[in-house]
Amino acid sequence: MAVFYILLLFMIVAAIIAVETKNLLSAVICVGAIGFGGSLMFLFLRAPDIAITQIVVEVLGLIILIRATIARDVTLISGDREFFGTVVSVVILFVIFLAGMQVFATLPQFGAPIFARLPEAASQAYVRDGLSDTGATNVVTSVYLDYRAYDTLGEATVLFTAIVGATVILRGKSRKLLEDSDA
Amino acid sequence: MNVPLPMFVAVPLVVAFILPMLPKAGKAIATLLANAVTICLLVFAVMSVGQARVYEVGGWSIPLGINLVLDGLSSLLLLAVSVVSAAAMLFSTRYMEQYTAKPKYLTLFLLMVAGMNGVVLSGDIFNLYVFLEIASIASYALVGFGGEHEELEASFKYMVLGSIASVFVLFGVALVYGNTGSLNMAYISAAIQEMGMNAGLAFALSLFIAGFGLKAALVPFHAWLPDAHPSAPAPISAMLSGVLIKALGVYALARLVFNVFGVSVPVGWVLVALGITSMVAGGFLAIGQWDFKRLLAYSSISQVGYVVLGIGLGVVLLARDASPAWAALAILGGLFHLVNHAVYKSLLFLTSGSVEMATGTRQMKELGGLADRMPVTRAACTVASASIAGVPPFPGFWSKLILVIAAVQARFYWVAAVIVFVSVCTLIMYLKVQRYVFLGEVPEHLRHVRESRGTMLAAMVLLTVLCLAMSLLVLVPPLRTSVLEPAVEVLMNGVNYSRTVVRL
Amino acid sequence: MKGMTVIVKTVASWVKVLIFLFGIYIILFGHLTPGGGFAGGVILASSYVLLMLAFGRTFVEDNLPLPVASRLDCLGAFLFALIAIAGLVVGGTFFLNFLYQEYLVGEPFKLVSGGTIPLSNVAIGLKVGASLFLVIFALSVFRCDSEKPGDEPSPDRAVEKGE
Amino acid sequence: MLYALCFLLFMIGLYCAVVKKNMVKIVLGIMIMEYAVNLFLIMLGYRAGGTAPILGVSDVNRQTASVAAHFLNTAVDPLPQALVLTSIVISLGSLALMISICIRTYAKYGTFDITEIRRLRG
Repeated sequence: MAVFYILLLFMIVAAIIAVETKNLLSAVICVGAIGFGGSLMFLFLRAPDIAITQIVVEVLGLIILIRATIARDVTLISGDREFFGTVVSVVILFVIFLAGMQVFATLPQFGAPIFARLPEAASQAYVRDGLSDTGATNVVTSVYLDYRAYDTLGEATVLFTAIVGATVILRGKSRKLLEDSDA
Repeated sequence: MNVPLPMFVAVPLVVAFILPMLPKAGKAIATLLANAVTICLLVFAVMSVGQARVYEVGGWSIPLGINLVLDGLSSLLLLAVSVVSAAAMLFSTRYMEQYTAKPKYLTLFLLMVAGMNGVVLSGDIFNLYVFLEIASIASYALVGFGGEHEELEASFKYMVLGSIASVFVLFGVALVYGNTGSLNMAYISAAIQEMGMNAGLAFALSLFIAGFGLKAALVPFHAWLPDAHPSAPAPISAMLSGVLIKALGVYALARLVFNVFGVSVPVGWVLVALGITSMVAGGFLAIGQWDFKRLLAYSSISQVGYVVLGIGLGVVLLARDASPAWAALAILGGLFHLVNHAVYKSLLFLTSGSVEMATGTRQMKELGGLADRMPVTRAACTVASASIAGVPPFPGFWSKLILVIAAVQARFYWVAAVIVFVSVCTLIMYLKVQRYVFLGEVPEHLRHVRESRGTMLAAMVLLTVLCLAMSLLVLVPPLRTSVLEPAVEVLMNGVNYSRTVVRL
Repeated sequence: MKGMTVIVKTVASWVKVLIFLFGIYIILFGHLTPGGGFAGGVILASSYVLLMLAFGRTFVEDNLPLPVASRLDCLGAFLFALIAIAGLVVGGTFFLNFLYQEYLVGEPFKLVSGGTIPLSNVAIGLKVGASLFLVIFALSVFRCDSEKPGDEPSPDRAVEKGE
Repeated sequence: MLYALCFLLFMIGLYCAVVKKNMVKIVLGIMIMEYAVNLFLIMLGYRAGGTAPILGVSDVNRQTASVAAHFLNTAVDPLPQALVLTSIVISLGSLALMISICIRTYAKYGTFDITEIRRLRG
């Protein structure tokens, strides 16, 4: 259990540094550290699929972010927004945080997942019948690509949409005269 | 004939995947194909009116796999989405010639339609989140399609707020899963009935209200809409204002509140409060605008307020269990206003696009006297304005009348007063549009303006005719019982939804 | 971008093959071991990113022209949707795992098992690899063309070509 | 308690996205929120002393293709893991789009500061 606390505290410290540092590049690298902390955390939470995915996504995401920040005025971050607005937002966020803290008592204890208590839960069936239903020995894959494959189609579409969107946003000339096209 | 429900999503998706693969010369084919898809979806939607079905994707029975649910409410929204998208696609055929990268525009358009159809049909909250993201991401890119300063700024603002909303929704999904151990709406609903609401579920519900409220641009969360909707190309503005905020915001909220979590008085009052603040604030802010499309965008906030008000009144009345008939009337008013607004607001945005394309500006102070130059656009705009302002024979009048009757019968006299008051504000703002855009002196630089041609005109005429015919939807009994009343029934049924879905 | 020193180039050209193979392994064995189409696809993309960093942009563009990458992206997504529709056509249900049991029984722990799952993994891997390569390329092209902030950029001729 | 720390991470991200005025910082804030939610989902499915939901050779009875009881009783919940795979991809997609908008805006305005990028009123 201790390892979870250590990793989460590490992630929180990295997050605070990422939020508060003046240098944009350091902020990006701190977010990378959060990602790698998360990846380790997934590994200890017995989710190797997620750990692999998280680590490769992290690398690529960092490349994208560093591409964005490098050679730009990365250190020129002045302070926060106007003082009054900041105070109001912080108070609202603090209230949400206090409200959220009441919620976790209703969840099952950490380490005793809800599906273990419910014999009819879908996850029980996935673990029990996943192999005989789909033939994949990786139960996560059988959920991801067979039981809930429709979600995966949606997910592939999200990525496709985002990439088409990015190329659209980054294209050079966006308007032309109408007369050109009539010809 | 029963259309397999995944077809509503699969057809636009597959065509969207094919379009970028076409060679450069295939632009005409791409346009034709995209129009064919939207018309095909319209046919599917008309064919599935009045049906109630459950489709189990992959053949997995309900708790294991994902199910798609078609019922009255879904088919109403499907109809609205497909009508508006068919008209907007027809309009873009010509309008989008002024931008580059048209095939990519068509791809993103179809993806957005697919995402909305997926949201409307989904019976699984995580699946709803995924399709919500498809529609949202496509719309972020489309808002920034112009690539100029304003577009990029609006797109960034929209994307940040939209992403925060999505993360809220995902967090809500996680909390619901942690409390009930299920993702299927019917099973969650059954589990909630069994164990009652607890703090975790209440927090999840408030996250959903914040998240979907952000997508629906209700007033405390409306900051992105007045920038995003005017910055997009006109057909996209029509899609965003016409159906996107409703399919992603209002529909999802109504579905979760009525069918999954069950109605309760506090939630009803929250919705009524959100609706009324949106109506009033949107109305006031709109009157002060001089940008044609920006005025329309603020007016959208106000009009979505009406829809949420109707639904919220329904929740309050239903939760008090006093007068189900008046609750049904309030919901009917809200839903009828939803479809009405989908038609006439998209028509208004199309006319604004037509004016902008002809004159090159959308500042109302620079416009004027276009009534003779652009007669069709003017006629379309007048019909839509009269409708949105609630002038008697037009459909907007009936939906507002129904809302007023429901409010009076439920003894919320002040709500009825607010509805009438905002209606007057709406009338003022559309008189302003008429006065400054279409009447008055023609400025020197607009002497040679020509009416729009071709498909743009066709799309506007189509929507105008539809707008005139909308009143029949509530006045003719067979139409009402086949289109609107099943939708009201779905919401009135409340948490019996779970039993209905399991039985189907 | 001229690329880096000879040492980096040599090492990169060796490592690239290993990364590429590892990506393919992750994709193909996704239904048996941790990993899958998405993770493998990202690894495939990162092998190209490594090449781009070591050899410069033009070298990569010669190897994998952008139009091809763009088509591959669409093709992967299209194949995945096709698998879903094939389920509808063959078995009557959207996304039916139609290859399982009827045609390919497959034993557990064999590469050929799990019906359509490996095929879906391949489609996703193709799609993800191509699309992430595209986006990183587009971002890097944009950056190089608009070094000076505030300028009206004339960005990504290359992406224009890719359309 | 672990849930609360995870929620704290979420709130740090939300704070960053709401209060900061640098575009890249806002994007980073949203990323932190997404990490927190993903972590939360996986933590919901964790079982103390559990095993990963991946069958080894010893967990399967070859003849009946049935799964051994000890695997059934120790495997962690596979469903949140499948959900998180999906949501990681979604967050990568939106990251790519957001960064494209950021750098395009930077090319137009020469700054990442959103208080200076303000042509639109309201």
